[in-house]
Amino acid sequence: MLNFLILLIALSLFLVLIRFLRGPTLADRVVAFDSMSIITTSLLVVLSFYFHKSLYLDVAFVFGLIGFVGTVVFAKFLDKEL
Amino acid sequence: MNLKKVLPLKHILLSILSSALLLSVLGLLMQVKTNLYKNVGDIFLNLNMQTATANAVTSVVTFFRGIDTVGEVTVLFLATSGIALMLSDTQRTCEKVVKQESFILNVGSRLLLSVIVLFGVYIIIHGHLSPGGGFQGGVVIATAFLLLFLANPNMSLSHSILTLGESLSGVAYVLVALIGLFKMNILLGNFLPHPIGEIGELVSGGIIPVIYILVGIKVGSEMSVIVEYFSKEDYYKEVCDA
Amino acid sequence: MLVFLGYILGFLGVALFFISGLGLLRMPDTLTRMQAATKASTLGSLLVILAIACFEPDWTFKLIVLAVFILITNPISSSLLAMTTYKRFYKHIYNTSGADALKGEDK
Amino acid sequence: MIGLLILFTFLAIITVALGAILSKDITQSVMLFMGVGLGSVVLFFIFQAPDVALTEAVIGTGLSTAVFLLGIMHTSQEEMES
Repeated sequence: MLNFLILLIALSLFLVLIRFLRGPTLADRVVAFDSMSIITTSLLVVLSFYFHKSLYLDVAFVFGLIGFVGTVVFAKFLDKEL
Repeated sequence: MNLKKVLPLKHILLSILSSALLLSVLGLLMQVKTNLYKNVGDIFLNLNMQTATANAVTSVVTFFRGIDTVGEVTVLFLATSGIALMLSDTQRTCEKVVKQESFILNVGSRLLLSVIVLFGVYIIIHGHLSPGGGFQGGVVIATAFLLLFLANPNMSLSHSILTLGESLSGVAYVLVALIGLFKMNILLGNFLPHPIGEIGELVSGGIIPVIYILVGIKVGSEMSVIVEYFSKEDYYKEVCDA
Repeated sequence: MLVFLGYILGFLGVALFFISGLGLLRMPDTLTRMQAATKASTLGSLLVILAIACFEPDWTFKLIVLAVFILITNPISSSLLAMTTYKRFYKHIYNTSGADALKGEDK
Repeated sequence: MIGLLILFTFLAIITVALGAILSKDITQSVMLFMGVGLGSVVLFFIFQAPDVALTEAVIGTGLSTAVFLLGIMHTSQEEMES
């Protein structure tokens, strides 16, 4: 059952990845990356439950706190390039 | 037909030498595969009882490869001084103009700054128990300052405090290594009492938390200086042009 | 019982992830794609984290802190990105309601 | 089931890295490089190396992107002037 959950998360990551690869403009790719980082955070949480180690949650913490800095930098870059 | 004209002596010697080198390297690789390949990890894991941390990776990084950290810190210091040399020659005499910034980013960065710094400190002081350590925690703290600079660019860090912390932590790291050398006859020897640690005990592992705290201070201050130089120059140039 | 609730919440969250991926793939415009992607995936990640908290009640404190982090950080990046995309593409948006709250903004 | 996830992540990393190499625009290449970092975080995590995953998450998606983009901003200004 848990395997099925992980596989479904990977399937939705695949859908986002297609947009990330195809996205015609930079803004599309940034949106796709933002969505991908959120989905990856929950994938890491599920995987750390799969391995039964609570220490592994630190990586998910880092993604939750730091993952949006890249998006913010890209947003500032798009703003400046205008 | 002279062989010497077709193939000069130099080329023959070079080819013989290179093939001998190749063969010896191949032989070494075969030897490694048969003799050493299975044993290195086992040796380190058995020695882990001596170093007494809950985390075997940490003991490998801080003890058996502890001397590498000095080199890494030196590389980081050279990179910082190079960036400072390249980017710091803008005139800072122009008057400061407060730029219009996004309200949400401003409030959010102020809210998140303390949380991210706290999380970096958590990563640093739990380095001997959990994944993470000085380098990662220092970079997390620098990321918090990057967020602050993105929110309001006319903010500035106090360089004297950063330089003081960086140099003091570097000196203290070398001192800790030398005390280990004099007391235990090993560089970075664990001279503090270190009973065998378990996950969840914060005060354990002897000098490993001390080393990680020192490395964290050094990496955090250096990375903050790098981030500040990178995000500052653009702002000053724009203001001077206008 | 708690495990059963956890599976329900987890599959609900994964369904939201799937919806967000589908919307990101099928929507015609950048702003509509953002609309589909960010909200659904934020709620989905919260539901999945809640599901793991149901599976393993010892981790509840850590997971709640993680959920709060996601709730704080995610709207910041999304709103900044939406603002920038609007400034860039607002001429091409088909506007029927006539309302434009960001019209007076500079740049 | 985890093997399937590993295979998917491998293929995703290779595809995104090819996209990063072949892309014409340099900022889009930076974006795709961030995708490579995200995929490798998942891969390191599945192979139970959370130390490496944490380092990659902090540096690959946060700081290196900022340094790349700020560097691109500075250099493109100088190219326009000359």
